[in-house]
Amino acid sequence: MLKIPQKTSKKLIDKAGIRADGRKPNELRPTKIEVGVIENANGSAYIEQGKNKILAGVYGPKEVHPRHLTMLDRMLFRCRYHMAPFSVDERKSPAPSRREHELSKVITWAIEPSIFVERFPRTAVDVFIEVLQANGGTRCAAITAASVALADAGIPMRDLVAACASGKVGGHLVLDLMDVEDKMGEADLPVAMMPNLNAITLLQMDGGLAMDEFEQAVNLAITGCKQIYALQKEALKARYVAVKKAVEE
Amino acid sequence: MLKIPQKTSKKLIDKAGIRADGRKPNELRPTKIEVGVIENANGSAYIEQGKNKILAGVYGPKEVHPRHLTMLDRMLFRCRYHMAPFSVDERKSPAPSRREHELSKVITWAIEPSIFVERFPRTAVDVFIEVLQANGGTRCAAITAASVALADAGIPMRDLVAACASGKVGGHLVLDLMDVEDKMGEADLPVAMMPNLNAITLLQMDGGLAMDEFEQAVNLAITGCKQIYALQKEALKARYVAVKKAVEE
Amino acid sequence: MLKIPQKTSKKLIDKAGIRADGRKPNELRPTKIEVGVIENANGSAYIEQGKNKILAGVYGPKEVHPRHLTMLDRMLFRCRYHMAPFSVDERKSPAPSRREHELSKVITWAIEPSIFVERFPRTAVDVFIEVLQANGGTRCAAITAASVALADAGIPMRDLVAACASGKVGGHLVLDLMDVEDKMGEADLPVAMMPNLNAITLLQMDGGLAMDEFEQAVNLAITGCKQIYALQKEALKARYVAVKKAVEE
Amino acid sequence: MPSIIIPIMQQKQVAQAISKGKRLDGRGLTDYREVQLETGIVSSAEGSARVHLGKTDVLVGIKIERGQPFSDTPDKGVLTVNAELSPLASSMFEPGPPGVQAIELARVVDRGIRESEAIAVEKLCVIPGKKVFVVFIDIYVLNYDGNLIDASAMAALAALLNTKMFKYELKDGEIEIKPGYTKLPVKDHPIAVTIAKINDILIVDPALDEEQVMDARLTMTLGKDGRVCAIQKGGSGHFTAQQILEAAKIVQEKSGEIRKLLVKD
Amino acid sequence: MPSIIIPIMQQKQVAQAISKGKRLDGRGLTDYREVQLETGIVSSAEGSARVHLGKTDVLVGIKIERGQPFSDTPDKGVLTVNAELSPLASSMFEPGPPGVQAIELARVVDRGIRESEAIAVEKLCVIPGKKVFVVFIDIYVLNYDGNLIDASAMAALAALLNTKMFKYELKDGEIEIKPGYTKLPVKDHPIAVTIAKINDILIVDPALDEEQVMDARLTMTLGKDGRVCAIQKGGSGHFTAQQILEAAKIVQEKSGEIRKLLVKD
Amino acid sequence: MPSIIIPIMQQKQVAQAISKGKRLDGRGLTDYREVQLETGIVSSAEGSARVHLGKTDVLVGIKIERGQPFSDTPDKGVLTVNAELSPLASSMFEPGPPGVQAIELARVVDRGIRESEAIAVEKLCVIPGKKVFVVFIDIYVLNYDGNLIDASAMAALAALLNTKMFKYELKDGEIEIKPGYTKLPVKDHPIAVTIAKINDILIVDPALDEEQVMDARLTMTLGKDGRVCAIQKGGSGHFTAQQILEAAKIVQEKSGEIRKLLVKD
Repeated sequence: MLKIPQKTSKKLIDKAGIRADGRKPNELRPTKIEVGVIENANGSAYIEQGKNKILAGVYGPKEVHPRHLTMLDRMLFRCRYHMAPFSVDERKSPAPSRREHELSKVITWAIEPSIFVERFPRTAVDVFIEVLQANGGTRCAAITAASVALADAGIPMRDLVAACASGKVGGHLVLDLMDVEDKMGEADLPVAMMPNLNAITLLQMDGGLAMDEFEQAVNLAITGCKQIYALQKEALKARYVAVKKAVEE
Repeated sequence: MLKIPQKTSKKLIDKAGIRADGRKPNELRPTKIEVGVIENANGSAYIEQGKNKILAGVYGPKEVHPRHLTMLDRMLFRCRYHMAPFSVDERKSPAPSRREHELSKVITWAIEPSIFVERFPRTAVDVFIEVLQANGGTRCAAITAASVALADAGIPMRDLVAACASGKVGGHLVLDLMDVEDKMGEADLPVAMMPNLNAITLLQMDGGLAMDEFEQAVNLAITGCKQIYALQKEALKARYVAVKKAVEE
Repeated sequence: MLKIPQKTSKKLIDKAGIRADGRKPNELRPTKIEVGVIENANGSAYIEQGKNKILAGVYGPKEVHPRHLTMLDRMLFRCRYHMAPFSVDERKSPAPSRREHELSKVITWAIEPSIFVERFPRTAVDVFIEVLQANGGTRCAAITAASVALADAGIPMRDLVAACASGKVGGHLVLDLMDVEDKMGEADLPVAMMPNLNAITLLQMDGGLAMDEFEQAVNLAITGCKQIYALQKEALKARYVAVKKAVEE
Repeated sequence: MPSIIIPIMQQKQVAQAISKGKRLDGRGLTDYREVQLETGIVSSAEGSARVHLGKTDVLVGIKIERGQPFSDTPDKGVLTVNAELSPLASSMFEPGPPGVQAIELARVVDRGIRESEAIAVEKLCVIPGKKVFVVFIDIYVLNYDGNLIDASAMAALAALLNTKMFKYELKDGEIEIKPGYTKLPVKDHPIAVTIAKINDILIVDPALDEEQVMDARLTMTLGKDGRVCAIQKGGSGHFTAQQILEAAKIVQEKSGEIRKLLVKD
Repeated sequence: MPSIIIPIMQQKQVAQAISKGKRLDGRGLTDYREVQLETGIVSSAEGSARVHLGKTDVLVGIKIERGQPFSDTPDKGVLTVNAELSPLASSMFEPGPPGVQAIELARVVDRGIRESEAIAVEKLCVIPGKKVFVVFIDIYVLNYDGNLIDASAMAALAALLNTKMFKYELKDGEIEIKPGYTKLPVKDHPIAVTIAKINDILIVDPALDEEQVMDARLTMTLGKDGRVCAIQKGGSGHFTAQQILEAAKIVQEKSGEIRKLLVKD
Repeated sequence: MPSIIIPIMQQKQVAQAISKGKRLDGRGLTDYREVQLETGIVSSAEGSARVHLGKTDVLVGIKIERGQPFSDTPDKGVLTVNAELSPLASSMFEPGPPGVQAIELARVVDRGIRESEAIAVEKLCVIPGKKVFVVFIDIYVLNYDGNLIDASAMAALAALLNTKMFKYELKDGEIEIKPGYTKLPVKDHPIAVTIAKINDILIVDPALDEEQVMDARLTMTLGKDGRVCAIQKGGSGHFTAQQILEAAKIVQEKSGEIRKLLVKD
């Protein structure tokens, strides 16, 4: 999308600690999770987090394809993160970039610890993530949606995986960075965790943080994950109620 | 081929209804079909239709490769349409374009109904088509040649598939469009059929035709297919005679 | 590497027959061969020949992968020649070029006659060659190193394969051309052979040589191969001594 | 591609029902499934639309970027259609470069838009031979239950009608973006209607289970004045000449219905 | 690549015949198969030629396009050779990007043309460092019965000799095509001759059944003054130094014969 | 990728030793293996360094070329990191385009250099928006025995510090090379330290046998003032928040040690 070059006179965060979109430093973007949105998938979820719009769909457990990847003692678990060409300002080629390959891998690592992979030997579970609209923090939102989709598919899990970034913007530590904060800010620190198990399963960082800031930022991200976790459970509950109603009618 | 930009003062069709190359509206281009032109192929044919020069070769029935495509109840039938880099004015990359991928598929669909695929379970038949020189209407000429090549290979068929385009040029409905008519004209409507079975197996269209024109154009294309059909049979007969002679000598 | 455009006022060879780097026409570049330089490989060697720096590593005999390439009566023998992106002045894309594909094949052909491939049916031996710094004559140096690496891996061989180019530069026949001689000279003739068997296993040529010059050039290259052969044997001996010492200590 | 095996029993049921003039989901032979349309849902795109055609779910996003014209049309903008069959949408789809199904889908939608001259590409030229705008139409299939062509063509048209273009001016031969938007110049409203043949009977808008037993399909794209702009026959079966004319009549009627759903004026 | 299995019996026959100084098709050891040449057969190409060498059938088309020079040869046109082993030509060939056999074929033909300086590339420069002509030599193999290198090199040379170049003038730094044609400037006539070694005996122009039992092959390309311009040894066998010199003598003789067939003046 | 199967017995030994605070190769839990550094070994590269970390062997070459800036950073040079896992280096690596392991390696090293602003990219701009220098950092893995990230980051930093840039001047908008060299402007010295977790115990610099039994790894890259510039968690396990802070402390200490080895001043 061609844009008028913006004068960055607008501050990312003002003296009162209010961010460009009106949020407080430790405030999440408005977030909505829907469950069971892809008819053909075994499980699926949709998340809107600020201007992010992301779909996740689960296929499996199923036979492994190609077959030589079959593992005799566990499930093959794979996530694929992919961005639609129109999800960003400048059209992205549909072929997966190196960034998308890396994110697919770290997302797989972030979610796999939550799955009882050893209960489904010789099978595969694939999670397909499509970012339809991107505005910063898509890997976290993708993890959040993917974990809910896996629950919707009935895959046995130790806990849900909830994800949220913290970071540093205009000298302040903030939660859940949007795109302009990610790009213009000082640091971005995405975190994923299983809140009930106090298990951090994704941790990345870009930018610059002093050691004490780093510690605070990790803790701030954890509070974000916990809020996201509550939204995940609500969404699953709503789905359960809806299904129950549908069955009873 | 770098060309002097042509002034399109020359009309595609003149007041007397004569086309740029001297043909009448319902006249085919000079067309020549030869059978048995590729030594190694199980069957082959060569067609010159106007300035088109196209080879088709058949390999099979044979084992399916890759093996997982084997079908237990029928033959795997595949056509591959490919253009030589020097077959068009601006050199074409040898890698198959999206157009070539699509044409391979619609040509396969056009010819497959003529084959008794269920008589050859677990086998494959491949038809390889090479366009050596292109001047409009190559998909039709390719189908015409491929069907003859299949007959030459002795593959049992319900009928030959004959193909010919009609279209609209300079306000007139015309048969068998050459390149400049295809590009500068109002519509191009390639048709393939098994004439004896009144079965249309390929129908595509680009351009703009009113409904009544469309009906007339379909009928015109059918007359073209029937003329092509006669040429196909002649070519096969000539080959049969030639082979018979060769055997008797 | 961006360079100041060189004035080629400096002659490739002067009146006294001395080459730009001070060598006589029939003199090899300073050459050093080391054996056993890659810990993980079954055998390995490193060669410095003038400014060439090349590693060769051998993996195998091992199972064939992909499996359908398995040969029931002999070993599958493959060499892969690859240049590091920084090995040449203008950065080379890491994807193998057509030149690298061809060299991989001619190197395989050059070395395979030395291997008792029929003694290892159903197995594969892979030789991986990495050119870290290139300055003309890399295919020959690669063959020299690869053959030593195969000996280090204990693969039974008829003889070592030694390689060296001859050529014509500034009107003189010369041995072991460096890059500038290869590019600015009149001819380059790389040769590989098993000296004890008088068997030439690689012969290529680029440039222009009269027939009598060609005959002299072949003989000159053969003398080069024999000198290289001596260096190969020395290197293997040094390795054997080193291993023996290490074992005895 | 791992295929979905529809049980033989169900295949027979689909075919038998159609022989009796019925369809398993209760539709009449020439009925479309329910069409749901949302537009403007992707703010990173210049235009977007999502169409549910029964359970088939297609999202189209439009991007407009600066580019160069083709050498044979120096004074026209460029139109590019691409289709992704997301593995999200069906166990029949796999990650990877577009296969022939995606290529055909993109090309059929492309021809409908191009041949109907739906976009006034001459208005997308900035400096003839040098600078034009490129319109990217990206078809994204999110759930696959048959008849992707019609659903994608609908979503593409709706997205084009929804597309905003930035204003610009030329300064020293460079495009300079100005505040405000205009509409993308859309001149025609092509509608693709797909007919499938099952047991020699023609039906409209085949669902996946119907596609899997059909002999062949025929897609006709009509412009708003009723002229035929593009045709595609698919599948390893045939049509008689009479069936084609019969199909054309059905398409004439259905294309008008669909156009009313998409184009409000 | 699925290989053609030549029955062991036939392999033995090929080798035994050669040991007795004979070949299964009746040729002498240093005889070429019959060469048939047609030129100018592809009107969409600037030049073309088709060579039948026995049952081996190769078509070469030449295209000339505008392009940029390489940075190390700013004042020279560009030469590009590409080879396609059409799956039409043999059950041994498969569709797909060029494999190593096609790459080697293209590169050996390329070196013969390049090193003999057959094309006066300096005359293909329009604006040094900026605009030159690119000569594309596309080798298209239509039937494969051995010795693709010699057949392709013959067809490439014949096609170059047959190539017409448009006239042009420079206007404001742009190439403007003018009426009429000139010949492509061809300075030399390189001929490639391939020798195979079977049971330590050298033969010329190996057919496919001979290629499949040969130990090694040696291709030498000679310019019209008899100098050696390019050499390629192929195959997993060896030659002695003496065999190489013997081969060179055969090549000297045969290259003259072939040149006479291709170059009329 | 054919995996190396580490015998179960050895896997148990690795884990048991660590549970007792020991490592099979005798190191303490937070000890690096021996680091050997050579620089300036590739004369065709503008800079180069080879690092042996125990048996892990990584060569990094730096190339600097003319290029264009990205449109969002018109006044900055371009940094590109690429990693090749040569099949020479391990039976686990295969020839072919970079897999996800190589991609992750390149991206983690890239982020460490980029986020620490190690290279003064603003000094690599020649004409804003038009001409800049591109720095290619090519990581070449020659022997693989675990912890490629730390070894590669060390070699990359050492190679950058070793990089010479040609002098140039602008003449009529073109870059003209002049005699002599300057140093590449390097502002920071990022050090990556990787911690692995095995049986809930943190260790530094995992060797291959340790990588194969570890639950997860955490790489932190620190700038010379001790700030954290980049983090990457890898592997299908987890860390507690407390373990992460514990790891950060270890990294602080070890990064200083490694920096002293690489940066002399």
